[in-house]
Amino acid sequence: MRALGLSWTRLANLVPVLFGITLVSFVLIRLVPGDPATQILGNRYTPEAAEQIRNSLGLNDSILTQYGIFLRSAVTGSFGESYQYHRPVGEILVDRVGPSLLLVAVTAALCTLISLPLGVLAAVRRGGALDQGTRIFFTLGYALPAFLIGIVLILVFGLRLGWFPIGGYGTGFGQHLYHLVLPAVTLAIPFSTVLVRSLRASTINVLESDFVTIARLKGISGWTVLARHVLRNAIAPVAVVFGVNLAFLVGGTVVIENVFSIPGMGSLLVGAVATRDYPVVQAVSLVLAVFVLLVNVLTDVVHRLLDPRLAVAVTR
Amino acid sequence: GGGGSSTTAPEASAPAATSEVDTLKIANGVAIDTLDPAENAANESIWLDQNIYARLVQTDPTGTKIVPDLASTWEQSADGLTWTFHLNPAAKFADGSPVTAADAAWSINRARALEGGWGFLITPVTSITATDPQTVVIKLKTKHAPLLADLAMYAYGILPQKAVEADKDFFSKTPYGAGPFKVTKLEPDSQLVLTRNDSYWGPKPKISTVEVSVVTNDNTRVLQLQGGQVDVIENPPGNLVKQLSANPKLKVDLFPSTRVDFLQVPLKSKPFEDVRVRQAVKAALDLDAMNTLAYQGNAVPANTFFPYKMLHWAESIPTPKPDLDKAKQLLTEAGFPNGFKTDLITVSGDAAGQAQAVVIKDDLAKIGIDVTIQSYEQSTAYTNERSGTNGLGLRYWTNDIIDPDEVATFGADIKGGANSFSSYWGDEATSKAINDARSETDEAKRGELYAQVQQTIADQAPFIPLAYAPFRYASGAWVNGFQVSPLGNYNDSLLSLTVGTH
Amino acid sequence: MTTLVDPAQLGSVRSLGRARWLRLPLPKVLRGKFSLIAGLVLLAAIAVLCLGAPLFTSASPLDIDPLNPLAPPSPGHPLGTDAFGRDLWARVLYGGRYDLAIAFGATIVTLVVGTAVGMLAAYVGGWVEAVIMRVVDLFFAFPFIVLVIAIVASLGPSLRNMFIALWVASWVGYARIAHGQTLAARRYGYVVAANVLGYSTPRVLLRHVLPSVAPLVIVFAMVDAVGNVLLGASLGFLGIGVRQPTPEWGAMISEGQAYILSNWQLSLVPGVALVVLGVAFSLLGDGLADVLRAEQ
Amino acid sequence: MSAGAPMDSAPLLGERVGVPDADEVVPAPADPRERGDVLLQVSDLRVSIPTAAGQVHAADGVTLTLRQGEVLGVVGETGSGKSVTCRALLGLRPTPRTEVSGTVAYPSIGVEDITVLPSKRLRRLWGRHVAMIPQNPMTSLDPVRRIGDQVAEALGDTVHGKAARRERVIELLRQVGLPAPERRLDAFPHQFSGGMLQRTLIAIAIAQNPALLVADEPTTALDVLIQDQILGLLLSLQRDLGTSLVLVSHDLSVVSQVCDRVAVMYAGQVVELADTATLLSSPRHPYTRALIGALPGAVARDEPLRVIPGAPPPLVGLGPTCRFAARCELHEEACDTWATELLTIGSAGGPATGTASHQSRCRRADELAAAPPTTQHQGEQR
Amino acid sequence: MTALAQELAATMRTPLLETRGLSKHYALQRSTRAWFRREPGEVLRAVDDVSLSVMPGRTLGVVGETGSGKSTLGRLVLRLERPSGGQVLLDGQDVASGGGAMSHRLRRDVQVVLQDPYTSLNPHETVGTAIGEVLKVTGGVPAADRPGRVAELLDQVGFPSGWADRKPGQLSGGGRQRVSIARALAVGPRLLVADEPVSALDVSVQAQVLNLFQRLQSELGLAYLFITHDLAVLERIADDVAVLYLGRVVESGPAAALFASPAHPYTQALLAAAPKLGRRRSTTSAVAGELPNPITPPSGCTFHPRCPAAMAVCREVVPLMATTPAGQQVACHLYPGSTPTTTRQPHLVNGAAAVAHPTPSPGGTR
Ligand SMILES: Nc1ncnc2c1ncn2[C@@H]1O[C@H](COP(=O)(O)OP(=O)(O)OP(=O)(O)O)[C@@H](O)[C@H]1O
Ligand SMILES: Nc1ncnc2c1ncn2[C@@H]1O[C@H](COP(=O)(O)OP(=O)(O)OP(=O)(O)O)[C@@H](O)[C@H]1O
Ligand SMILES: [Mg+2]
Ligand SMILES: [Mg+2]
Ligand code: NI
Repeated sequence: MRALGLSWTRLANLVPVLFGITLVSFVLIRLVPGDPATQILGNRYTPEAAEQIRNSLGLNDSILTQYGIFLRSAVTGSFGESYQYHRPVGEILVDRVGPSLLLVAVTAALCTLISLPLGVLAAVRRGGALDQGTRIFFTLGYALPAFLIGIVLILVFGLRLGWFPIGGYGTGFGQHLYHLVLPAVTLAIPFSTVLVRSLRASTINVLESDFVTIARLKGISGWTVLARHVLRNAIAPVAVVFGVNLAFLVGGTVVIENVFSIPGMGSLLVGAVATRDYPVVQAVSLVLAVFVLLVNVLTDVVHRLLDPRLAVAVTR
Repeated sequence: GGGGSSTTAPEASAPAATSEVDTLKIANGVAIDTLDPAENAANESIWLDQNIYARLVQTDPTGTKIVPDLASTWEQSADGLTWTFHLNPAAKFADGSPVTAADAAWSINRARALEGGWGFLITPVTSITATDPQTVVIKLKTKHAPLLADLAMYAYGILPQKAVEADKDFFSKTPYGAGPFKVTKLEPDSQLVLTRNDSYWGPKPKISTVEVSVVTNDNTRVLQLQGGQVDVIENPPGNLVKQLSANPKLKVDLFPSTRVDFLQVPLKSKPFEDVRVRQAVKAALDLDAMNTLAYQGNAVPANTFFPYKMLHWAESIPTPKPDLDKAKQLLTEAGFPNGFKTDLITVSGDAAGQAQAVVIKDDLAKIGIDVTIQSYEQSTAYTNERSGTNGLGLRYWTNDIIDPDEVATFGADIKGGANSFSSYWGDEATSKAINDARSETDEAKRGELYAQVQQTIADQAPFIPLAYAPFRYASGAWVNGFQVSPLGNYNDSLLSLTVGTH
Repeated sequence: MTTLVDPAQLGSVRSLGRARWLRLPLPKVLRGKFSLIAGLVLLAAIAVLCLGAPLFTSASPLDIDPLNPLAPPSPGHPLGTDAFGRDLWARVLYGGRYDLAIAFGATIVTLVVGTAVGMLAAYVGGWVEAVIMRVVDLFFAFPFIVLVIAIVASLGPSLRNMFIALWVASWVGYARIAHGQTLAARRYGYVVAANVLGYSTPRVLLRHVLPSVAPLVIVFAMVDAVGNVLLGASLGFLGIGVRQPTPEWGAMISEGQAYILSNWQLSLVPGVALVVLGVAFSLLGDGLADVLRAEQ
Repeated sequence: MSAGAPMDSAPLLGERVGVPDADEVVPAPADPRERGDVLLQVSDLRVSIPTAAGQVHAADGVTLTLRQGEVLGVVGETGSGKSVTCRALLGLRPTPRTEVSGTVAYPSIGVEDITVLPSKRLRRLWGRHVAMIPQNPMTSLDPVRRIGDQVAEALGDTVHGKAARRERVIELLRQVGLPAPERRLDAFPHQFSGGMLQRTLIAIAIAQNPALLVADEPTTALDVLIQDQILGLLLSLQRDLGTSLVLVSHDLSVVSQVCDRVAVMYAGQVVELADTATLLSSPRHPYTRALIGALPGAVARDEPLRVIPGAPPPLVGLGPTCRFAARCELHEEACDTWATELLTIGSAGGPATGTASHQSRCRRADELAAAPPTTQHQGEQR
Repeated sequence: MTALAQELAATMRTPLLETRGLSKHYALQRSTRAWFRREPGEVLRAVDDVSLSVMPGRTLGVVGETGSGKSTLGRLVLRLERPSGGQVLLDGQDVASGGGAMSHRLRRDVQVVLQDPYTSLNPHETVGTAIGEVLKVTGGVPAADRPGRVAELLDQVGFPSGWADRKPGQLSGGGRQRVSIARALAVGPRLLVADEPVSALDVSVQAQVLNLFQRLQSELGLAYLFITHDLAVLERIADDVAVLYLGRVVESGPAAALFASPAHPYTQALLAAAPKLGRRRSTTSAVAGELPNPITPPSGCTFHPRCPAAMAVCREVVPLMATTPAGQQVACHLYPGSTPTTTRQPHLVNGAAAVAHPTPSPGGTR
């Protein structure tokens, strides 16, 4: 724990953030007009039936009471039953967490594969063909809406070439991975633009730093300098960029999950807000928040592992 | 009793060609909400229910009459208040145990007792009891014409009481009933696998497995079909119908439905409380253009608020044609020679509705009414529309039973609970006519009553029916015999359907 | 999506103008500013086309023609018509107005608010800073944009609600940059001196701190503007962009998306427009970064 | 001070310098070194850096000679080109597109001009024959690697075997006065103070016992007590190892304490070069004279310090005439037309030949000998 | 010292500025475990029990190594920082308890000049605007008179007033420092806190600025709290000197006496280590060892681990201020009065033979 530079303080700091997130999402969703009863009743809506449902769901209690009930159930790990799916929310979450998690993981892996060589080489051969090519590709990539990229990828690699499945999630881990290749590429393109840019910038920074000059003056080869001294120093700040942008990556999955019909958390959340499925909204908010926070802690750990200066609080 | 008994057992089907491929893959656009028939709300899930659970009686594939299911015969008492159903002794649940009257009574009572459930349809029922293992008796306090239609509903699917009571997660694991298929895999958000029920007492399906996947994006579904990844998809985008039909490997089927699109009118607000204004709006609308742009001409312009070709649908009522002069004149009479401004509430993401809205905006502009299109997601949209004060709105209705009682009560009976589709329009005569029709067992007399109701709504225009939209399915040419009933069910066709290689 | 950039990295954003083979025979003063010029020219071109739309088309972007939907390009409709028979060229031109409005409107508000909040937090310090920065963390830690998208969907898609979503989503980026820059500026001699001279807090913040906060924030805003337009497009894709029949590009792309298999130009044309706008802002951002860096 | 200026001569990877990779003539090691042999010969070195404002001539006609075992000081104000010049001695240039002309030769190791060597050959010189001690010890070690590894890396292939290398690293660290070196090998740079870091960097520089050490303001970032320690260390190492040392500083006092000879730089040029005592006692360039006079201890407290009016010129577009003219107390009209040259004092008019004892760029250098500084500088006595 | 300053010093017995036992302790973040165990948090004593005074028209020089607390002391005096203990007195009045009027007076009487000439001016304002702004905000000068007054102030610091419309980017380091001084003078202060005002400047420019400081003092009767790490500068400009080590004053007194015969071994080391023009140095150094970690300073006399004259008592007992015969205040056990119990037999621990000597005697006329 301490070796990883984690402290209880760091973890304890997450609690108010989690609390804040649940509170804000709780209040926000209840401020919005619309009514779960409407959704549940559909065609069968009558004012009396709606009132009866609201009563039975506890929606006529004060918002504070409702929040209290939610908190109590969240602590015990039960999130109630979905209005829409008539299933325990926990169960729904279990189904939905996997695809999102895997999608983000595959995307992150892809991003690393794309950004690491591109960013570093673009910086080393600054102004070279690779640098320019990367720039142009990513300037365009950044300005394209992800869903359009997704559709084009499906058309080309799914339908025309038949290399990858056209949407869906498949059965079994291998199939899941196979199904997630195209969506992950779609997400990775805009996300990599950021990583490549910052990796390139940080590599240039490192290349220009004094210690690289000193290392080179030891008479060791350029590749050695790159591998031993440049890489790790260049990656460390990018780990932070990665963490900072993670929430936006998760946001991006909503659209991609839709395009590729992946049963993930993002689409569940949007759907749940639309149907005023409060228990689902609450639970998804909480789980997403925990997820993002954990990954942030993880990027922190990685940053600390990469950068010994952060391992211990330095006071000088 | 009159008309109450139908005697034939299901016809034994000829030993037709077996299916080359024994799996059918269907892609639906909507996730499964639950497979508990009493709680289902999503149509796609309801249509799946029908394959899993048998009911006492069922609707025939044409959607026009009731035929036996678990109950092979039934009779009603002379006063029409006691109904006795005799179960088919061969009926077994998928686990091999027999279907008993106790199971049936318990299942129907369970569904009827559920809050927010379907009990309201059969409020005249006072008790449902199993008098012996093969006999179910239903007692009514008043005569109730739609009773059989109600019992044919998915909600009254018969469940294995012991299994359901023993496992509170019964419906989220691998639920089964006495239908031709049982669930062997359920991932509500992505996949459902139905496997042939070998204990099924009726004719066996030719395919052994149905894989239903959830693919929410319309384009992705079409692409999956084009890529041969699935065999049948629901709701291909309307604009692709022509293109898909041109592909010899694919086909597009349009099945008549009970869907009625209508324009909600806010009667509680200023200009629309005047019937002349409503008539003017109605006269200005070009239903044909709407059909062209929203449904590529595949729908039928609506003449009444009853679903197309439903029992007692008043075919004779003329479909409104645009008459701008009349519309302007009506507006002038009502005191709005220069029109007025109003909102039109639509559901975002509903492509057909958005298209209809664009046409309505255009049509009404011609008589000086300036429409602003507002779109909300469904829950907000309906909440806004329901107050009757927030501008025009686009909504639709689908029937759950083949009897017109449901739509009549919701749409035209101010006392029916739904405020006449939330228009807050009502008149005594119409309410009475609907009530009478419910307990009237003479279908001819009911027909007259319903014709009167439909005419009144057409004249009063508390809302304006726009289109009868069909169910759209696309499938590979290798699929033979996929059929959908007007209520949306395809369970009958799965019994005989075959899948070829492709 | 909207803030896919680490503020801290912006200082090192390099310019496309560095490309040797892209170097134009420009006057010496402009040579290092290729990006800036290219970005400005591109943006100006878009602005002229969109704001002066009536000059470039006589068709109306809204008039439907039920008899002529999905028409191929013709002299009357240079890019053909959409599903309602509306002229695609006219819709792209007029639609750009909304995207420019989003790019500027959404961005300027968050720029001002986010910067003000960030500066205040850093300058006031204490629990005010703690609370504000926790809230900023909150927004960074949680995909609020998802929730906001969903909620805006409920409130009804409209330009106004879209703005709300964008505002909620992207003020934090500015707050973070401004906070960091202000913390740094607080240590600058002239800010310390301003305190010793007894200047009022607003004066110190506006006259002395702001100028050193502004450059990075403005460069970030260029990136953010692209992000905002893209987010707008995504909202459109989810069916909650601006409402029909408004020809906003994102909404057009998502409308056209349904026709991607039959009439791909319906998405492609606004898509290309969006990319061009994005590239213009990217260039502008790069150029500004270069120029501002050179100035320092 | 120009902190963190990129000092990248050859590309890190690949050979993009337009020089063919000359056949590998690996020069014989310089040892045994003969004191007094010419180690380094710099002739008319010009470094010009392209910038937005134009070509910056950071070094402009620098001619120098350094003998084996000699300590040469380079002093000058900020921006006078000290760092650029000194790094050029190692074959480094501030930016890849910097133009370098003139030659930097190491006759004893067979290098005719280090500024045109391909990067592969440069690497063979670095560490083995020439090494650098940087100005800012805090940023000059890789923050993510352990001290021991970084020192070991500098050993090249002089020592083989893990244990032997470790021993050598400890020995080196002990040599530079790092207390308890065996316990510090696993430390990270941030756990070291500035003085300890500078000692480590010195250990890195002397790891392969190079013939030339270039120390670019090695103590500027340090406190006076630590500066004192580091200067003492440098001096003792230089004596023990017989290394030549180029010591750059903006502080004349520091240079005068340590160096045998001093070169005074002004606006990219060496304006005066002499052995230390001569330079301090009879400076032959008005700039040197003014520099000495401006030291805080130069005059009595109640007397104002002698100041040099104005500021150094920017290094862009300067002509051949005297660059100090505008600030010079001896300036006369003739100075504006006379193209300066580094002249040997005494042999009036003749261009300097590197090894001459006292050289100056002033037209009136000889007059200066006659006219002693207006006020005796006081600091010398303290 | 000028006649005017001497007169002022003679007539005014109350110091213009005085600190009494001034301390600033920065609390460092405590780990959660420490917090739970109610362990006291670590404290960094940046400034510890510092008592000093600046007489009107005179210069107090403060010298010390990096991290010795010089800047913190300056910030405390300027009330940019709240002291953890002790008082700052202006004309004998406690600044903290004086309320709004007092802090207003402080802002008028005490101004600042900072080290880094590149950040001490707002790069976006012209020189004229910057100084005009002071005149406008601190009041007193009508708008019409401002340009004239700005020119006057610039003139006073020897800055070409024709350059008033230049921005700091166009100025050299020395020029900027002149403008910083003019800006401080604009409110008419009596004391300037100058934190390393010449450290970043080249000798030639440094000389110009030092001359300016001295001229202004004689012309305006200004007092300086002059912070530097450069003894040569201090020797030139200071009337009195305080030497800081790890936040504490180890020696203080009149500059002449202190430079002539430094009493504290630390001061002696500083003087010995300062490079001197023309003196060839040896390979030995004044003291060994590094500055200790300020969070865990050595016990007793904090200098004892590096002190060539350290004795056993130094490790245990914090020395008190004692007065030397030459008139300095010194906190060192070598001097009677510093050790609370006087009977102890001093014996050496760090191996040096005797009290570190010889003190280099400053030459030249002074
Ligand atoms: N990478 C670079 N790009 C542009 N100009 C540079 C670069 N490096 C140095 N210069 C310029 O070259 C000139 C000489 O710089 P150099 O660093 O050699 O001065 P210096 O004498 O070492 O000064 P200092 O005492 O500040 O270290 C300066 O005018 C500087 O601005
Ligand atoms: N805000 C702060 N929080 C914690 N510690 C601080 C803070 N400011 C200063 N310190 C610490 O206080 C000590 C004194 O710092 P100060 O800046 O006063 O030293 P200084 O003598 O001015 O040094 P320098 O010569 O480097 O300017 C240092 O150890 C420093 O790390
Ligand atoms: Mg330098
Ligand atoms: Mg300081
Ligand atoms: Ni880092």
